[in-house]
Amino acid sequence: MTWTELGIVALRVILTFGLLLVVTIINVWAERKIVADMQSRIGPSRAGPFGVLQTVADGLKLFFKESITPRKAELGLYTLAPFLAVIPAFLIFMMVPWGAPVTVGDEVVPLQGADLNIGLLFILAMSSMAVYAVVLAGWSSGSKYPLLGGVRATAQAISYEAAMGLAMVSVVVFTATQGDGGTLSLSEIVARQGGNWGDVAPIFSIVPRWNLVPQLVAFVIFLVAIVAETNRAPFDLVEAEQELVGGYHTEYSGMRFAMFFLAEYINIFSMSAIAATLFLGGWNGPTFDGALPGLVSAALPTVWFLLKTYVIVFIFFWLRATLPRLRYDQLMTLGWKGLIPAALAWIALSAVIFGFRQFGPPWS
Amino acid sequence: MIVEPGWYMALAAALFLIGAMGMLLRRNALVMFMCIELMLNAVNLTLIAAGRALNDLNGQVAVFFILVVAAAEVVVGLAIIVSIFRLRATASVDELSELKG
Amino acid sequence: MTEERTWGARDTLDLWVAGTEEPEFQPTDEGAQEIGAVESEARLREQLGTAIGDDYMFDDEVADEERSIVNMGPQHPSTHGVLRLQLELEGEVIRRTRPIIGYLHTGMEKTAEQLTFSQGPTNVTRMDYLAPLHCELAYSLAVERLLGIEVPPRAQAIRLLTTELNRVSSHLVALATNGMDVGALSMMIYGFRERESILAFFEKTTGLRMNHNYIRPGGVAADLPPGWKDDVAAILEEMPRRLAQYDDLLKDNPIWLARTRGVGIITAEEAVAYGLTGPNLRASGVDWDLRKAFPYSGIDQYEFEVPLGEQGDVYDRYRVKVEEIVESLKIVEQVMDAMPKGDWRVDDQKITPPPRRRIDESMEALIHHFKLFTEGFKVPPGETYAAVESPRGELGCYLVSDGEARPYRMHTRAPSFYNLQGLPIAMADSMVADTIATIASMDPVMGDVDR
Amino acid sequence: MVELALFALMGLGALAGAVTVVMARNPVYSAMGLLATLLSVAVLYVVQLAHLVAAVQVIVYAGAVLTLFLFVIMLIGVDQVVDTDERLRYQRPLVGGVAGLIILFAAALTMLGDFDWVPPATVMNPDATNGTVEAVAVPLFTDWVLAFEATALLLTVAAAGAIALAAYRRRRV
Amino acid sequence: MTGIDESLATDFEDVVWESSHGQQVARVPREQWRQFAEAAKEAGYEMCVDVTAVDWMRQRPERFEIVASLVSMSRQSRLRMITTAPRHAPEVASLTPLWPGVSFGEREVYDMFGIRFEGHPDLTRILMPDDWEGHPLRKDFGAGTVPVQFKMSHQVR
Amino acid sequence: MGVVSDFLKALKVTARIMVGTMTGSELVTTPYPDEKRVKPQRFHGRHVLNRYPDGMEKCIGCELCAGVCPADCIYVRGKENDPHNPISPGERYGYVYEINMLRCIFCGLCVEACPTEAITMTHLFEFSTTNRADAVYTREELLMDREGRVPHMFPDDPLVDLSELDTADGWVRATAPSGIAAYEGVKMWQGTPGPADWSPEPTQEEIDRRSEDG
Repeated sequence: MTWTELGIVALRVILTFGLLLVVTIINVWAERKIVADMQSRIGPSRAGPFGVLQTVADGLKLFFKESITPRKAELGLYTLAPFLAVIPAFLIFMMVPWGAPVTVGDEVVPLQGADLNIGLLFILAMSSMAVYAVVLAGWSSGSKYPLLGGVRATAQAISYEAAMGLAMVSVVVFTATQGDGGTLSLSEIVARQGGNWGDVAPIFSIVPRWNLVPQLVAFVIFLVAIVAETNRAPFDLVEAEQELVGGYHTEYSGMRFAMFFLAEYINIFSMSAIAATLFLGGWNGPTFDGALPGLVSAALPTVWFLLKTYVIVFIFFWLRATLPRLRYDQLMTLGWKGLIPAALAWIALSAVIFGFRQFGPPWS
Repeated sequence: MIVEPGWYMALAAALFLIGAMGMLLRRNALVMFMCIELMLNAVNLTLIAAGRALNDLNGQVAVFFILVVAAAEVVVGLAIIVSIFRLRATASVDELSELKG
Repeated sequence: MTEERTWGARDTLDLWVAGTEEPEFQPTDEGAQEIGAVESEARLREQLGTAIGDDYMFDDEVADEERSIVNMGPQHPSTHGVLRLQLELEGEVIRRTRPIIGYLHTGMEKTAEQLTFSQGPTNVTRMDYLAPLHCELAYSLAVERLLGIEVPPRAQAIRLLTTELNRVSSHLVALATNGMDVGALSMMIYGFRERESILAFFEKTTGLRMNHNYIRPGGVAADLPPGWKDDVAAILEEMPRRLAQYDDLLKDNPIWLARTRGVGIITAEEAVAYGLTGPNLRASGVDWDLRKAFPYSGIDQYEFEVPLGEQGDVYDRYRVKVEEIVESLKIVEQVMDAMPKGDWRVDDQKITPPPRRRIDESMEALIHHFKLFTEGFKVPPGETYAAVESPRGELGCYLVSDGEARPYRMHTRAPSFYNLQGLPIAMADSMVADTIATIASMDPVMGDVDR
Repeated sequence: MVELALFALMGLGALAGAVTVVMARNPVYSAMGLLATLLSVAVLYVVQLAHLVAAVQVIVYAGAVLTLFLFVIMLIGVDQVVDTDERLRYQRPLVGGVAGLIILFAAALTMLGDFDWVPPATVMNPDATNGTVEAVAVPLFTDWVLAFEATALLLTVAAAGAIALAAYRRRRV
Repeated sequence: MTGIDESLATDFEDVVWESSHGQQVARVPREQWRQFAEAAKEAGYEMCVDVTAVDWMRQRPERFEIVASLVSMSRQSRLRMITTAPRHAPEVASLTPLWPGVSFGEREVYDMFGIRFEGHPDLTRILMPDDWEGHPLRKDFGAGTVPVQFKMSHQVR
Repeated sequence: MGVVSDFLKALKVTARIMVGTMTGSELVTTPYPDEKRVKPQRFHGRHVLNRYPDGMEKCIGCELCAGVCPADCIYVRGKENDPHNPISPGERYGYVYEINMLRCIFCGLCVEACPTEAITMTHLFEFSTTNRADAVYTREELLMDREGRVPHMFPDDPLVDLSELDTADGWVRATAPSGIAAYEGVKMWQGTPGPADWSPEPTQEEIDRRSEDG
């Protein structure tokens, strides 16, 4: 590994990290603004133009506030939990290709934190790590309501991660039919979604070749699962303000609370980015090479990626502003009796269909 | 410097030893369960290391099976612990020595 | 006080206590109330009650090992104020609930004995802070009944107009908080948004958004402001559109239905036995509305329906409130169209202050003015009970006068206070998360409960 | 070099975690120790190119199994229970003695004897194909398909059994 | 007097019937308090909406009056029943066996007046703290005053 | 599919309101300190002591306001006027006049009670102080100056909008029962504090017309 390569790797990681931070700051503001708009309010308007800097102001405030430690807290895990929340959140996004590979000199730099051949599995692994933060925070606070939140989190995370993984599997099954062999690498999955569906029927040539089209059911399952996985309304039982006062982060304040908050919004963005990558074709989109200046064309894939991601992020906000919260048993019922069977059935169905298309009927 | 497979074996042995000691020393059923997981992990590590050294993927396949069986075992075991706890409000195996419901 | 003080450098003057003297020492009734350190068990029992319980854990020794006790409130975000509930849980299921109240007790019944009848509305309006006009109305009706006077038709119409609008605003808060407690954040803001238009009208009419001191013995404090018809018409026009939005948002929403249907059921028999009134009673299917049964302020002149629920669950209570908003708006529309002309206070010099200009002209008027505002008007001895249908149920005022200018005893039959007894029944054997939905749907106002 | 550093670091982490599992008085800390061990071992798998197994280790073991442990610990509230009383009085010294003997034996075997733990392979597969999903999947679904189906059945039965156990409520006398 | 009340009037001869500003009031002897309530419930007063009390100090021979408001939904009528309790150890029969909903009302009366209700399942303080001494709505319980702060009041007389 | 359409119905509500808010038609809140809402005429704000158009104080120190106050928050002491240099037209004037704003419940009874309309309520409502002493308003803070402006306790407070006082109105109209023929068209109240003319009390016909016009 030469120094150049090392530099490129470092640059990729730093770029991804920076993008995530900027986007998260905007996300917090955007949620407040969008939810405010949905509620006939103005929302943040005083820090910076349109209140864009509200997140920064809040972050600074939280940074300078005292971090209160409850007397009954288990100090070690209590301190550790916020970090456990943030680290997996960052690592998940490292897997997401957020732009077309850029050629600098003779080096091809993929705009992605890391391109693992088990990318999807890594995402699943990290999102299953994220639950520890919630559980440990709830347990170590030494108080009843956070503990209830923590207990709820364990069950919720296990159930909905299964659904999320199964929805991913059907995408992988489908992707395997789109190229040479199966793959778990996100960059490869994105690459296979370029072009359009013109080869199925000429009339479909205007429809981009996104996995969304053949995998609509998986997309819906995945969407529901990621909303639950990020503990967002209507699945925010873990921090249900009305029941559990704030759930696992009730006893947290100051910077530690800010880290939980940050992790939640990073997770929203990463999960939306993964959904956009798996189903909406990632950074694929017209770049108008030649028609536009080279730099603009090079930046356009990132713009497409962000646009697609924000559509899904908006759905997160929209749901939060609209829907009531599910009850714990209803959440479990939906997960185990609704989503997981549906996902399994869909995998079976799509596996059979694509098997037919790929290998022909078994009797031939 | 390449790490010899023996080093992995030694590490696995140490893990297994610790797990076995914990199994014998602790009385909390949950912790004993975790010690079993430790020992299984030690075995897994030897399998992977041996498979790597012998260039045989079957080692990884075996680990895969062990993982699944361990998961099944944990599911049943924890269910048993929960139902015992409901009756006796203790997780100490000493208290559960009688086979009375 | 002659020297001029500059604004920038003001001295800090000594604060002094004035206007009130040390309360006179009142010997208690034959020492019956004092309690010493060494007292017999019987005396302690008399003083403290039959069950001398620890305030924090009333029943530490729970019979069942699997039960645990969770203390919810008084500082819980969704117990609607300072309500405290002791929940006896079996896993996630509530087996027993004990509401513990009194955290907002301000002794308003005692205060009422210190205030004159004309000052009284300032006191009672602070009880049910979501429906202050109903409290004022009940008090005023009781005083008027003791006085034996009838208020002018315009005053009656104004009272109905404002109280029915108040019912709408109160129900809107109930819907909003019910929505929020189940997690529908926007419902919270929507409900308060529509309430705001009504409060703006109240502010225009009474000068205050709540705690109005507007309905008084003998009429109302002031005529409706110029342009009131436009405001009321605007409210009447806007509300149906907004109610349709609520219906779209919640009525058929599967999550909302799952959270509210079959949750917190109170049957009709239980509701009657436990003295529940208002929407909580009607949600159980009992057709009982004081506006129909014992009409007050001429409400029997107007057409309206009494909406009923079916099984008395959270959903029914929510629906009944929505329907009642519609019915109240119907009444408001009729009152607005048929608003009679004339005086808005009873033309009785002994009760109503004289016209302002007359103070300068007539010595008699000046004396009346002074007497009314210093010692108030005297009410003949007697006792009476006047009840109105507040947004939460039967709001009664039991008033005893001994012929002085202050009530001898004023008791308020607070609907929330009695409705709260339905909470343990509604919550028995339900999930923890349903607690919130149930409390919100019972719509207790802690100011009304504790008074 | 990188491999050695990782081995040292992760090996120490695994050992520390394992010791925590055994020594911690609080089961939650035991679980955290187990988590440390699992993650360290997962990294060691990656070092040995067993990517799929590493991922599955994290997803299944750390993500599901250990979460289940935590769930049970919190659910039945044993996190405050400390096992101090000892019925078999000689057990602890005995265990220590035996463990010491084993360590001595192993050390002696390694130091004195010329014992080859694992004979190195003569031909190595290229790294690129070793341990990837396809590479593991092919034997799994061909040579071992029967065992695979059997474990699937086992898992189903275990899940059903667990549900039956949890749902079973003894009628109270 | 409505029809349902007539049967009550004949059964209970000691009950004094009054009309207070057009409202039915039955002054019931303390011994018959429970029986009268039972008869009233039988007669159609399904609901007891309120229980309260009045402290008459020395103005009346029996110091306390206990007031219960009954409502008949079927007949759309109200009945107020009033009984008295003596100065020392005031106690009347509880109405909770008939209407569980008066539990809070009786607890409030107990809390505020110190009147005990025989047969109430949980007669504890409800609004005041458990360790509060005295019963605030009794007339001999002084109304506390909060001193109001002013600046100049000490400079003039 | 009924479930999906039910969800969509709910989502449509929020989406429509979002569009409405962005275009301004549904927006109901205002950025408060920058933009103050117009308060109705009868708004119960902080009190002010008025003067006659010739600069004399209206308060005669009769203590009716203190007597009627249900919260006991007014403290008044009257004093004999110096005959050569009278402060109020009557015999006495309000020598000490203090209102403890922490106690005040803004019921408006003092305004109704005042026989000379000396005390009225304005539209000022920003009272926050950092200590309890500042919440006790004395005669200096209450008494308007000869130009008709009300002194504010914190004139350097950037949030204070003194121009609000121009629209200040009293609650006093409340006590005057119109509709009595003898008082129609008589000027009852001046509408704004300061040396201005009283506007006449509306006639019943005018009130009816206004209420019918809406």
